[in-house]
Amino acid sequence: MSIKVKLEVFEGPLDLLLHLIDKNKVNIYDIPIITIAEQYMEYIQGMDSKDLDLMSEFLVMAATLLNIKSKMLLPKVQQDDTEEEEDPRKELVERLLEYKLYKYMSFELKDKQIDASRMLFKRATIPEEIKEFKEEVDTGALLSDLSLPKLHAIFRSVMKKQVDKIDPIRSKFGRIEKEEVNLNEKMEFIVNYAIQHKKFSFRKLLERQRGKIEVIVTFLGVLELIKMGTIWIMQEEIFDDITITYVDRSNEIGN
Amino acid sequence: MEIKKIEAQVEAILFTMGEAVECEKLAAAIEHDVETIRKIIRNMMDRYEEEDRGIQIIELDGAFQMCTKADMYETLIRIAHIPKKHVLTDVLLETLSIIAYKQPITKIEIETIRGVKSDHAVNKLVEYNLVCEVGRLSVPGKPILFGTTEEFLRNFGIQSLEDLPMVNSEKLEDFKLEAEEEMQLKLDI
Amino acid sequence: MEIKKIEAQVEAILFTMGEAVECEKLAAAIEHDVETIRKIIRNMMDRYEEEDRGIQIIELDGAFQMCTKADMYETLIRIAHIPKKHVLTDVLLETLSIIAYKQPITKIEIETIRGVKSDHAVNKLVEYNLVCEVGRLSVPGKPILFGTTEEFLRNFGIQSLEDLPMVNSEKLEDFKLEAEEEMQLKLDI
Repeated sequence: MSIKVKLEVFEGPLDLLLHLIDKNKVNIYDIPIITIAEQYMEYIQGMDSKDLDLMSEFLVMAATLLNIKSKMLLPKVQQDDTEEEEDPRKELVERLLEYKLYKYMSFELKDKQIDASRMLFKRATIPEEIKEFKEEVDTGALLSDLSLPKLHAIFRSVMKKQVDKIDPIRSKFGRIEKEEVNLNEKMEFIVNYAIQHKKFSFRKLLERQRGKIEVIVTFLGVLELIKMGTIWIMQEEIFDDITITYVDRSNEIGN
Repeated sequence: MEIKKIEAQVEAILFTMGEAVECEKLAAAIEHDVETIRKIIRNMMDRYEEEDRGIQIIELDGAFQMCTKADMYETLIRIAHIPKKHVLTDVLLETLSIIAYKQPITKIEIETIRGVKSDHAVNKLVEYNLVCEVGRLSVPGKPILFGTTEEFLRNFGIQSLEDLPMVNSEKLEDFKLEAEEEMQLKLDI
Repeated sequence: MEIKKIEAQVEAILFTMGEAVECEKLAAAIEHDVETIRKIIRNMMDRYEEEDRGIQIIELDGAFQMCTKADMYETLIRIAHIPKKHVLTDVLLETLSIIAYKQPITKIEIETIRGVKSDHAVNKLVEYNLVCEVGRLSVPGKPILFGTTEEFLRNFGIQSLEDLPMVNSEKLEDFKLEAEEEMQLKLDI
């Protein structure tokens, strides 16, 4: 006996099993495991097996079903001791029951949600006077636990943490803000260079710079001058040299 | 007289804040003890309920919030902007009900019950602020424990977790007994 | 009876909207004529006024709005400001100590030392009037230079920044050596 299972989407193997049990009108506590297992296999053969994750979960259940089936087919060994033989379906039934319970509760919740959605709330409307009310911060109270030695200790521990964190390579890079090269001076230099050359290569400009820091500051200067509209730049291709052109404003402004 | 004044303060606070306000905060603002305030508010809740009012006060996990009564909905949709509620698919509802009833619970436990991976469902519920991390299980890997939020209570009109629709445990026990009996019968054949 | 129901609807609408609602709109939502609604609301206004309530209905240019009564302000201020207990957290202390010893200092420099974004901490210290803007650095972007306030000095009973406990001199020597090495390195590039 096989029942055509419409290719519905089931949330998981338990969902599918419950569906089959329901469809066959059989008792969940006495599942005709052979029939159900067959139908289950039939269903998963029709499944879109592209979703491997989901598929594997269905397959695990298939293996469980086959395992139960084989256990049930084995002739029962009459045991002498009092130990009762356990129904191989027991664990599965428990899982199905638990799953069914939560599924049922989820419908109860759904009803609750529909009822609750009919109650409307209100956003906060705090009057301006209250919103703008700023409590005086009592600095004294704020600092009451803080003493100068404590503040000092905190500072020391912060600095120590920083020293511990220093990267042996990066730390040798130096810091831009301490640099002797002055950005304004560098910008002045670039402007003069630009007035002289009108149109020139960015690479050439950089080649005139001594050291990394100067290169960086020159680059910053170029960016700043572009922003100010003193120069404009053009690059044909990515990674190509950049051509810088001086924008002569002396005529428009009329000095 | 004194009580009237406290009630007025409660009303003003709940109206202004719009959100759920903890009883402790209310008490601190009104400068009165928490238990008295709680009693007064519960009294107000009853009165709002009995009187033909358009608004009511609800309790959410020890906090109080003012909202409209459900039967005002028809009138309100004609004028108010009704915030879009997230539509919960069956998958999400199923996952949510497992979390609600078994909290605190790990993702693995949820997946064991559902029989499928539940990352997506749990993430969506967290995104909708219906579920949140409530701690970590102290086993290797420290898996996250999930529980429901205040938003969940509000969304489902539930005062506290004790007010969740009952899992009919008696019924469940009956089922189990029945099943066992049946099995017993089978084995006896 | 009918009037009671309309009053409830008015209450629900004014509550949900929180802003002024024109009488015409109210009437349309309640599906009643404007004049009756206006009369009913004015009647409600009187009642809200007489009763010891925390909220009231006000009329603004033919529109109605629900709001708190003015004498509730003190209570509301208390509730609105309860969560703002001012405390100097560890993060704030750390940031304050850096500013105190390295002033004038930019936010970027603070962040370099702390290794994390410090906007919030700096803003809080400014709000607490412990730190203020003392100038701008003349580099692109003109970043703000922060320093400590007079209030800060006053609270520690110190005259000037020179009275801050020194970073111990041995350590300072180390720093100096380090700095010189760095300079040397730079010149070598």
